[in-house]
Amino acid sequence: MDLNYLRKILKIFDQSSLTDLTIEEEGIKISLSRKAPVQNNQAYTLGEQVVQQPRVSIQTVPEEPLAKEADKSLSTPPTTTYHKINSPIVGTFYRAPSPEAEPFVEVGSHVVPGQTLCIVEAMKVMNEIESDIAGTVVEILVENGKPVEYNQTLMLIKPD
Amino acid sequence: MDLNYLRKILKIFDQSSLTDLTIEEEGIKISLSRKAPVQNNQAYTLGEQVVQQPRVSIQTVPEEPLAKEADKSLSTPPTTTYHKINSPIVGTFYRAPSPEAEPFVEVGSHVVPGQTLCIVEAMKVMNEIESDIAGTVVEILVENGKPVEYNQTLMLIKPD
Amino acid sequence: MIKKILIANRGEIALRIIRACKELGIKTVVVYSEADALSLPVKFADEAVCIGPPSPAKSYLYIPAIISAAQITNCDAIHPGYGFLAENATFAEICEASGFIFIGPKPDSISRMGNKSVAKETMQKAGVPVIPGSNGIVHSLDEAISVAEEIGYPIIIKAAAGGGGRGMRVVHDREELAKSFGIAKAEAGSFFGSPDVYIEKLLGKSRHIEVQVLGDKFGNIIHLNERECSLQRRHQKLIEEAPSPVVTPELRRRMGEAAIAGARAVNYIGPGTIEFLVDQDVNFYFMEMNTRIQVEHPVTEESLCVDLIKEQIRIASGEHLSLTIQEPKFHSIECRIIAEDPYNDFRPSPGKITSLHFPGGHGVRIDSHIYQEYVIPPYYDSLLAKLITWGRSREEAIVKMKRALEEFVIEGVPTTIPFHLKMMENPDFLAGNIDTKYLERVDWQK
Amino acid sequence: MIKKILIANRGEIALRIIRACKELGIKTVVVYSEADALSLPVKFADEAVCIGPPSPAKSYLYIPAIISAAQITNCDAIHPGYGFLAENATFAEICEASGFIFIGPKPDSISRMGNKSVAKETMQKAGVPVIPGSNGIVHSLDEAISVAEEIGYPIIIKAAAGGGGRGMRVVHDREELAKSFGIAKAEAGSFFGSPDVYIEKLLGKSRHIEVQVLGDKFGNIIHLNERECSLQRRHQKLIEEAPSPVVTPELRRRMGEAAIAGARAVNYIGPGTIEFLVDQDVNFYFMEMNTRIQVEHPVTEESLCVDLIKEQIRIASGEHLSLTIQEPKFHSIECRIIAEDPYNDFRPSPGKITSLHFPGGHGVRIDSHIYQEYVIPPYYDSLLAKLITWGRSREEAIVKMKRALEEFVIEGVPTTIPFHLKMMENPDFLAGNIDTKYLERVDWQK
Repeated sequence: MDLNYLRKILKIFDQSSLTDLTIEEEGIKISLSRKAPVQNNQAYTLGEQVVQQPRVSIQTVPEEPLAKEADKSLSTPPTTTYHKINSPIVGTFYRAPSPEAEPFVEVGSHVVPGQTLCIVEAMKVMNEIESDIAGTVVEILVENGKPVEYNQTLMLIKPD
Repeated sequence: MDLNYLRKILKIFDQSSLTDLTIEEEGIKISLSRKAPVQNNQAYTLGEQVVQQPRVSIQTVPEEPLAKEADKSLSTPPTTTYHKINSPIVGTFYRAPSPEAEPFVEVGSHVVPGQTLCIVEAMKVMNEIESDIAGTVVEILVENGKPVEYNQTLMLIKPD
Repeated sequence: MIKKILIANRGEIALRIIRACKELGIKTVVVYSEADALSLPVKFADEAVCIGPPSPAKSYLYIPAIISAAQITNCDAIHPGYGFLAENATFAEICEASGFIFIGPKPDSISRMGNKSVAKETMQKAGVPVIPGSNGIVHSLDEAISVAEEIGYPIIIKAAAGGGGRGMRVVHDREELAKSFGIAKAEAGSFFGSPDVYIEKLLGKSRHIEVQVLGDKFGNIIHLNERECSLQRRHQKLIEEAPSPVVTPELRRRMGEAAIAGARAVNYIGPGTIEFLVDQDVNFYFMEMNTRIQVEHPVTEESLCVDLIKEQIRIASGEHLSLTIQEPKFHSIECRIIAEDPYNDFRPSPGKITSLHFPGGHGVRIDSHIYQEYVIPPYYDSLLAKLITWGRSREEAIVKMKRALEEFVIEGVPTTIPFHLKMMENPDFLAGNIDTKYLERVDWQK
Repeated sequence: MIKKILIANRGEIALRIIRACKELGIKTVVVYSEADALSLPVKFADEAVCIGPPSPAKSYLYIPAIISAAQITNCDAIHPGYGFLAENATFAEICEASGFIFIGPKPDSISRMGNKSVAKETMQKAGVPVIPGSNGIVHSLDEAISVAEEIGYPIIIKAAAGGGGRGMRVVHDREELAKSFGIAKAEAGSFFGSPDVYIEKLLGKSRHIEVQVLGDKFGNIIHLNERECSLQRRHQKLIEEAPSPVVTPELRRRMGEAAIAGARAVNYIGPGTIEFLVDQDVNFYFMEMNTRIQVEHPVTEESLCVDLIKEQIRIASGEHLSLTIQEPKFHSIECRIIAEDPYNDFRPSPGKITSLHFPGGHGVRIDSHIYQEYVIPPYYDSLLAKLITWGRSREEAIVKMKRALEEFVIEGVPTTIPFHLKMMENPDFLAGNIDTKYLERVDWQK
């Protein structure tokens, strides 16, 4: 990856009031996160640690106006609060149990707690990712067969 | 000089509301100066350049409350505005034209513009420092025979 | 040559490996926990993959996540650094089974050196001097007494399954041995799950001197001289140097030959370290072998002007050794700058670095992952920087270290800089009069 | 040995000298203008004396203030660094007359090398090749024509009192010479106060290669090999390396011997540099001698593992040379990181450094006086840092430079880092195909 490019992104992020920013393009994924907007325009502010705001594996998007503001400007849907399904492990994302099979869910599918949503394969182990909520799938964020990181959001579900 | 000591002084200075601080002890002189009080407690703030606030060789202590406040807390006299006599060159400070002679002035002496106040010797040249104001000598800040830096304040004069 | 390496580590060693890879034209992928998302290795690697939460067990020690990360990024090799999984034979095996080159020795070399009594036996068979003691497990008091009389008191009874300074009992005479033997077995049983104990002679004041070895995949093994690591605190090295102030060329040759014999006994590949205890009569005894690159490898690099990590990667790629045995060219010293408060019993002190200035100039090297505003995570070790200097003599390296430490500014957290500054003026250190217990006996602040 | 040195300079070279002094156990006094009150040299020197306002003429060039500062602080020697008063024979004389050791050559050596035509004559007498041309001043057009026919066109008419690339006129044939000669004399008279001109052959594409010499007070003079400095922009060096990629051991020996002969001709003491132009047929010609330490001295240091500033101070203290002539051990490269905008015709850009990260690791050296939050004063030159790398080959030094530049973060002001990064991938640079006009012909951004 072009590091100057990364630096520019970090700079823009730092000068914004965002708390989270994710960019994906051409096989590269950049996720930025911080606790609170910085007060001054320190361009190289790598100081705030994400740990201080641990993201749990499956969580609800917070209701604070700032976070909503940030989400609104960057990702397509949420004007309301969606439930995130995050990957518990780094691996390869599959929407179906086998190449020939039908996907577990599609956008618009209604799901119930315990229902398998997708698979993340790591070291030949197929980890079935189940829903922990009842609702409707509103977005599938990862393409079939693509790599995912730990805690990367895979799907958004609109709770019933 | 013990650099940790210096660091501590810088820190204390940074955390204060002072704009100028001078400490002399055992052959060491430390002068700190800045444009305005810093907002945050950056300990290593060596950033502000004195140049941005050029001190002319002979100047009147500014009337701003902040500067007065600073002066009040550190040097003995000024509750009113005194006129500073600064050294135009680095060298050795002498109060009299020769070791046997009487000092040019004493505290309490009344002086007129053009009157010699002291000598700063540099490279065997005796630079006579003259008053540019009429007034009364209220303090002589340097001991006879001691080294002075460029722009170091030598005397304070209370204008008539 | 290897094309893309996954770095299964963090901190300064991850950055060190990235630098070597860049210079070799190899792509890098660094894995990181959520606590290290804003770290320099993540910033400087070609790719970075988040593998888990801050807890090491769930990230840097979690093998499936690391292997999976290597798979999704199409790496062809995995570098374990030091610590974490570097000396885990199972991990090395899984790497190879999954089709990745493990940049380190063979799993068998790791496991044979990981077990203390197997390691000692292996070395003894290879003709490497070991600390006098029992031949393996001591079963009865009578056997213990006869071993003790043979090697002479004082002795240490050690739990076979113990390690890291735990499970040891010092005995000064026969009477004490009679009292202690049973208790030692009982303790070993309850603490380590096995009542097996063995006996070693207790050495007097002794030094920790280790020999760097390097082997390739064609059976060539050399040594790259010794490192003096006697200045320790609770088994943690604080200052290392190469060469040792007490090792003569003749002793260097003998220790080097012993180290090569030991490495050869386990068909060692890559850089490894054989640690010796050296007593006051300059007898040296095998202590243990570290089957990985070590924190203090830069002092060997600077004393010989070589790059051990690049050499390690070349060897893992199947190249022949490019280095030869040679006397040190320079004297080099490393101070470990750690986020610990030396005035408060070296208490770890994570926090935010509010102000930072690195020293520079001729003969000064910094290996560090910190930056101004960096927040030191509390989950991992607190090494902030390795400050390395070198010169044409030990004296030159020391004065250079002193001036570099004086220039080194870290604010926001206490560090070991004041300790190191004091040591650079300590008459015992200057005279090279240091043993592994020195800091237990002496108050460094005096 | 000298006990206390006054450093009559600022920026990175002042810090460089402080470091050398600390390592030699010598006390330091740095003088500074009001613009440098918050600089690192002021922070790290044992004492600091303010000598004047920001204007160099009233501070760093103001001799009485500097001498007076040395007197009030009881120094016994004065180090001029480079630039400012370093090549001012009068200053060297006043230092000595005032009882201070001037850390540099004798005033006579400085003044003989300072005058261009005297320098050329001196070198020619010493057997050093000089650029073919007239013997001194050319008085008439007839004389000019006969010199030109002898050496061949194109030629340059140079004002004897000119310098630094000014007062020169290129002539391609006899007709042009007839037209230009009178104009050149008139220009010389009006610009430099003297109508004297001399003639030199215009060399084609040529390289700037300089030889480091070093003499002690006992008449011993050695050379420390060459530095390649051809990559320039408007006579400003941007990248230097040692050794030169085009100098063979045989050429090195011949240039070194010529340089020693030249230095011997002026009884040279301390480190100095003889600059040569080397044409495409590898003929070398004396250009000028710099009677001081140079900005680019670190590449010589790292290619030989020596410390020129410490050696300079030892020599000034009356010690014998401790170094010998030897082939380069390593290849070393220096990039000058300057506060100039390479995308805007290298426009100087003072300002505040808002964010800073220095590269580190094996084979990387930084000589710099900047820090995060440092404000670059507009009064002086805009060199921020010298980034130096070295390796076992030129290729290794270059890849190391590339990765170090990638790690180097300076924010707040534009710098030459992007230019250097581009050059490290430039095929001509990689092939060593550079001459002094390269950057005039080629767009570096392509």
